Amino acid sequence: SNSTGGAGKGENIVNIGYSGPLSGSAANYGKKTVNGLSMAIEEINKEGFKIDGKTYKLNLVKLDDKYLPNETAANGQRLVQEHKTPIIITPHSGGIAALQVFNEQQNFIIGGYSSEPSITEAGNSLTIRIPPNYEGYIDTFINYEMKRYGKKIALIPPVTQYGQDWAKAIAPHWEAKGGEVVHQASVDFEKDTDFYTILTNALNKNPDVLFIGGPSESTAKLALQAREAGFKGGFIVMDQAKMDEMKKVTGSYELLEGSIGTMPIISANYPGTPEFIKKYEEKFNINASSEAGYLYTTVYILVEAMKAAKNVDDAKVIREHIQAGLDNLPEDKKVYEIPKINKDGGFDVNVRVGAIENGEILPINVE
Amino acid sequence: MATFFNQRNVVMGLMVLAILFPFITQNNYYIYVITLAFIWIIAVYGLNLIAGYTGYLSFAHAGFFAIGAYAMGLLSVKAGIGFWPAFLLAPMITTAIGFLLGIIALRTKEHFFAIYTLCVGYIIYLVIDKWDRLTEGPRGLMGIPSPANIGPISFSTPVSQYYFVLFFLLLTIFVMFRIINSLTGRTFLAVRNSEILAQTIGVSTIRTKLVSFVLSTFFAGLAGALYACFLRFLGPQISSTAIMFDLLAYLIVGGIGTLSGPIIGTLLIVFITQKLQFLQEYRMLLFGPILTLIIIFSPRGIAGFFGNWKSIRKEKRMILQKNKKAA
Amino acid sequence: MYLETKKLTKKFGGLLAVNEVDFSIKKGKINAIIGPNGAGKSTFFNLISGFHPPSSGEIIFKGTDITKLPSNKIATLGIARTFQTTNLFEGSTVFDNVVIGHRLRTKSNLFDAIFKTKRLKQEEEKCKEKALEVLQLVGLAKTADSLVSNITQEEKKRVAFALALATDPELVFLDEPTAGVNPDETEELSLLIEKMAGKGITICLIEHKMKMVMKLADNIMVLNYGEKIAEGLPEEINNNEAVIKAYLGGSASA
Amino acid sequence: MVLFVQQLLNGLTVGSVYSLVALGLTLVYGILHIPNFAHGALYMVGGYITLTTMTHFGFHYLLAIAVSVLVVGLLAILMERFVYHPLRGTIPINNMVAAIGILLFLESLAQLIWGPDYHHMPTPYSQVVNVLGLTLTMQRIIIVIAAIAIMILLNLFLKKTFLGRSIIAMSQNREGAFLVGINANKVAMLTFFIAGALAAIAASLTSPLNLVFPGMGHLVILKAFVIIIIGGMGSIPGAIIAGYILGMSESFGATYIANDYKDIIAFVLLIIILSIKPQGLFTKGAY
Amino acid sequence: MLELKNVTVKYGKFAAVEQLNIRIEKGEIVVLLGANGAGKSTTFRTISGLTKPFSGEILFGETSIGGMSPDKIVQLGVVQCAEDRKLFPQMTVYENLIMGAYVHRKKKNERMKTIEEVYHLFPILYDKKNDMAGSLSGGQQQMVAIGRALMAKPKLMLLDEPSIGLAPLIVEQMFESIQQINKEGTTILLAEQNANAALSIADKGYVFENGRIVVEGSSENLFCNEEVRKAYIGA
Ligand SMILES: Nc1ncnc2c1ncn2[C@@H]1O[C@H](COP(=O)(O)OP(=O)(O)OP(=O)(O)O)[C@@H](O)[C@H]1O
Ligand SMILES: Nc1ncnc2c1ncn2[C@@H]1O[C@H](COP(=O)(O)OP(=O)(O)OP(=O)(O)O)[C@@H](O)[C@H]1O
Ligand SMILES: [Mg+2]
Ligand SMILES: [Mg+2]
Repeated sequence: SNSTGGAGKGENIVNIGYSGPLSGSAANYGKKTVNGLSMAIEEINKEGFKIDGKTYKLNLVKLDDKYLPNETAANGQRLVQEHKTPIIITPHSGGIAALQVFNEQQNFIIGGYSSEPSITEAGNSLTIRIPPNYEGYIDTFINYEMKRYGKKIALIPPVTQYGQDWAKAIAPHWEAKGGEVVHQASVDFEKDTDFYTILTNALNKNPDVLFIGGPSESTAKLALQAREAGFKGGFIVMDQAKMDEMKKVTGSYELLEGSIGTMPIISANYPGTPEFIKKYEEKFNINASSEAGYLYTTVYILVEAMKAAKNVDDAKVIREHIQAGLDNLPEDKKVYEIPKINKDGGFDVNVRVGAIENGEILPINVE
Repeated sequence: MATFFNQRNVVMGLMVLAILFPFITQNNYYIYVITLAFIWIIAVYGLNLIAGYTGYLSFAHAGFFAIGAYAMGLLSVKAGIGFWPAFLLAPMITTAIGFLLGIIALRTKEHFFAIYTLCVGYIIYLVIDKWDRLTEGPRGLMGIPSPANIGPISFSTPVSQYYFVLFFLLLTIFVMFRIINSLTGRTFLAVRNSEILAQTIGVSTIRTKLVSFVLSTFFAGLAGALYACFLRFLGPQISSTAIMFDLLAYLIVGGIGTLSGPIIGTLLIVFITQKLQFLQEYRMLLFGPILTLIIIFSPRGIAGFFGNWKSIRKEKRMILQKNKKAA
Repeated sequence: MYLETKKLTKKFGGLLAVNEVDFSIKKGKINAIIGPNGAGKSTFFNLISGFHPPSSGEIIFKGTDITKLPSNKIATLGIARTFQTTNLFEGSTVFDNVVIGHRLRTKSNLFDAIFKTKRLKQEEEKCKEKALEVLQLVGLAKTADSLVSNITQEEKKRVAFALALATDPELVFLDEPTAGVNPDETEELSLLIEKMAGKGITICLIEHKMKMVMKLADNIMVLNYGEKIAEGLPEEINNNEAVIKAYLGGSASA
Repeated sequence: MVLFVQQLLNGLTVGSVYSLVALGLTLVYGILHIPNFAHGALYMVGGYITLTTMTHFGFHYLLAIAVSVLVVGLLAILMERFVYHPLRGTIPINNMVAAIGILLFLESLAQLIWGPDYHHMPTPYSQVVNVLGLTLTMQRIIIVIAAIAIMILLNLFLKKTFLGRSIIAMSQNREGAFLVGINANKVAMLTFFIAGALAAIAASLTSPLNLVFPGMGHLVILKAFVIIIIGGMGSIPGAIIAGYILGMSESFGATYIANDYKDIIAFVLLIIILSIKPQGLFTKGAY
Repeated sequence: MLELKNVTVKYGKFAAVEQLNIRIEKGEIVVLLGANGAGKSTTFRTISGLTKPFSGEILFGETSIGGMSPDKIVQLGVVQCAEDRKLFPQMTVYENLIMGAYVHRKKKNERMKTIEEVYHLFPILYDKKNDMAGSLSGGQQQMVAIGRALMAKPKLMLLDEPSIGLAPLIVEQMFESIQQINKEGTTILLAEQNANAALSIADKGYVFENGRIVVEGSSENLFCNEEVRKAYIGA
């Protein structure tokens, strides 16, 4: 009863495990990740895929872990023991770390959806990191904003580890290019009721650019209140937030004029994107998000890897064929372009960047 | 029937079951979940001591659990101390902090104490979360060692870890049993029932409360240390109010102020939440009402519910006597 | 002097509940305090038993100053008390209530509890014996297993006595021990009080039942508006104009 | 100086939000001693109802708040009837755990109905007011005024009306309240209705500053509990003042000490207050 | 005015009161005597609706009030001053008294008049009117409890051991006041340990033993009854 994807009896089933926050405060995020997975699996199961003449179908077994690592670990045990999943996808670094304790022993791949570099740096041979590393954005963001608005930046990252790491990475680059970090303070979207206090202090230093980020809607609220308080400069938007989603809160791109961030998936134009967006919005009735896009693609990559490995249950073998999976990925499934998996197990993604100019989102060349 | 189900027999029965459990199932998942539940039970026993037997509801126990866990983690990962010294020191550190805190916190009473400790628990959470140079903050602390070998015995397999934790659980139960049935335990109860009266009959309530509180933080710290070396990863979430609420629910559902309550409550709720996984994102939709209904229909907890049998029988006897007297 | 108060005073806000009272309790005797409602009798007890800190004045017990001691220390010195509104451990049985009364005479601690030392066993035995003994004394041996919440007013009063006695006191303060108890049983409680006195325990009690006070007491103090207005033998008090006017009224019959 | 005054205003706004939530909680926790952790869930439902009434049915903001007040008030009554009423007479911790059950249920229900995502609540009072270098919005001014007005009204209601006093009477001695002719059920339901209504108002006024989402109750509920205790349980001026102390300590702590530690600063301050005054700031009477 | 027919009350399985028959006429003072635990308070609680009768019928005038909710019973004019007072400890004396007039909450003037009467009866309450009821001495609290019951202007007033903890002088005054209240038209049902004083103002009485009535009759008769004298009046 845990399954979605509609695999019938008598078929060869490969279980794909998932443990993530399906309830509680991070449920929104968990839902987006699951959507991407289940959509891909449903598509694949229409035909199934063949290895050595046998037809296989996928079955998603998803369990709730409320964002708690100990629950992820318990779920992991359950998925491996009872469902023999060769891969478990989990969208938070705590859960990934908790699974890494036993994944090599029990032979399953961790599909980690987390930009946190340390999860792959730990040297776990069966962990792959799906989303892109933020390093790819930094120079492009800085050059654009510095040229357009000036040299003073205030950093207001979210309190999450990801936000903190982003801020830590951006500051030296900004200074190396002759800029000045005039203020830094983190915002906690789960606890702060109002952002005026933090903005007052940041704007008191007259920055030209604000670095903001977090969930799109919250980030938008922050930008909106910054404008209320008289801020006229530009925003560097951390890649977690998507400018198209932010627009829903601000009402228009006008208020976000001068923002630079990751290209919203709806404007991204990778080969597989338009098709994905169309199907996604039809199916779930909500806007497509990058989480969903990456995980959708990941399922196809996995299937290709299994095909290349001629194996559906040995995690080690499948892991060895991930690069082949990336190489064989059909063009129309490329919601994102992922040419290679690096030696640590992270996907190297060709990132795209967009900026808002005159109320419109324009693509910016990545340097 | 009623005598068969008395607390002592129930506890004994469960113990035997616990020792045999890995022979009954070979499924690592069950062993994993039960091991984790045992760790919670130890923490719940700590909470039970101060909240159930002494009448002071502490909301800081998830915090103390976290202190024990982080002490274990930091000592072994960052200070490079060996497993056993770290494992010994972790509950000690928790206890020391518990002592310092208890001295001040126990000046407050009832609701004030509850909220005071809520604040303390929250501050512990914030410190773990913000002091990332020490604790690694929200990224979490990785690479905590699992229990070191004792001679030829190694604790690397799930089953051996299960027995490792079970050993400490049994020790906890034993110590609790001894305390509850001693003069010290009676003194705790006296403070719970009426602090004013206890004081007038010469009980040093301040000392009694402090002893109970410090001891309860010891068990929270022990559970935390076990958690750290079992999970081998720590994040600030373990000190959050959500965990505190879980501990509280285990205790209340099982039966606060009873010896078997922590075991029954924890196992029952862990069982229910695992069983409800099929509902995925909507499991709380069912779990919430189940929790509330259990409380409504068994307000003294499951253990209290069975305990009732005994007292009902006793009462019946007394009523008979009374009625006889009346006739 | 056995127990003595010197200019003992308690203020609640602007109210002088007890005002410069000098009183000495006679060892081995039954002392009584009477006075109108709100005269400060209970407050006076509360001061001596360390329940409220006095605003000024001193309390001397057997030569030591106990003015600032907390109530548990005072109990350890051998001073016990009961409350005006009966105050017991409601959820427990009579026996469990009384057992804990002897705790202050025991030394066993956590260590003893965990390792079940000989000392603990001995002391537990001692507490149980003491409980049985005092329950016997107050005539509740048969009621030992009842829950306190299920027994009658009068039985509760007796449990309160037993609890006080279990602390091995040499001086007992009783605040209206027979309020709400019928004449028949009042009589029995008086006997019990005399029995206690007979065992060498010094008694100090507050009562509004004059007949009983007059019969029992060796020495009576009268408080009015926090001040001592008279002290003396029962007959003296009975005939004291001031006392009659402030307190007794026409017929001291109740 | 401008910075100082601006932070004063910011602290005032946040303090008002805290106080608004705390006021509803004061009734059930401070007076009836039911630690209703589900109050945060009522707050959340209040936000959603107002939002849905506005966006789905096109009601005016104020009218939507009125609808929300009714709905959440009724929800609170149901809570009293089906959960707290049967639990009467048991140990208080039971209420707490039952409340956690309700909280989990309502959050999950909200996720089922409205989805897990964030929603933005528009307000007709989003005008920005700039004076002497200070920035304010109408919405913020309304929040501050509402908090103070509701405090005064609630205080008058409890102190000056029979109905209000009967709530307090019930909390102090239930049977005593029966014996003067108070209908216990009605009073309990009324109390919960008011608490629910206050939660709805608080959420509706605050949401335009932030967002509407299933976990929004957590933002403020913990702080609200602390506020009530610091204020001295059941004291309404106490709750307001403690709310402002918390709000101010956050805004000034963030400005003059360290932003990232502002919560710690605020909570440590509260701990210190309780350490010095274990009964809270505004406890009355010796009992 | 009030009639209990075969009323039995149980706590769990234990019958605290069995097959009770009591009849009170308008304008009477009726006293219940009995040892501790005999069932007097239980009877009072049952009349007031705080405890539900197990069987039997309670009539107030024409209305059957057995099992009715307490607030309705108070509205009908049956008001109790309970044994353990049941005050609102953290409300002032004045507020406690005012709450007593809850059923007359619409009539402000009348209320003010009644409160004057109460102050007249217990002058100390006037001095203490702004103090918390919980801070009062035991006897003072008892006065507040009686005063609060009076504030409801009851038709039938139930007084459960009102003299507990009162100084002799006040007890005397109080019995006089009870007579006074009765003269002004309030019927009174009184439970007392102080049988002497109670019988001297009562019209008739019932004697309880172990939850049953063992003797009943006019106060003169009871006063002369040897056994009653011995047990409840003291030799
Ligand atoms: N905690 C307190 N706060 C304020 N006033 C108090 C407090 N305790 C007692 N009082 C006041 O002090 C005075 C003396 O009270 P106390 O209880 O000592 O009287 P009492 O002599 O025992 O009277 P009774 O015979 O009625 O019990 C009373 O006026 C009472 O209101
Ligand atoms: N809540 C209760 N639960 C169980 N038994 C009770 C309860 N209340 C009273 N009883 C029992 O019912 C019997 C009658 O008690 P009740 O209080 O009516 O007596 P009473 O005549 O008023 O005595 P008193 O003079 O002590 O006030 C007693 O045996 C008492 O123990
Ligand atoms: Mg007194
Ligand atoms: Mg009675």
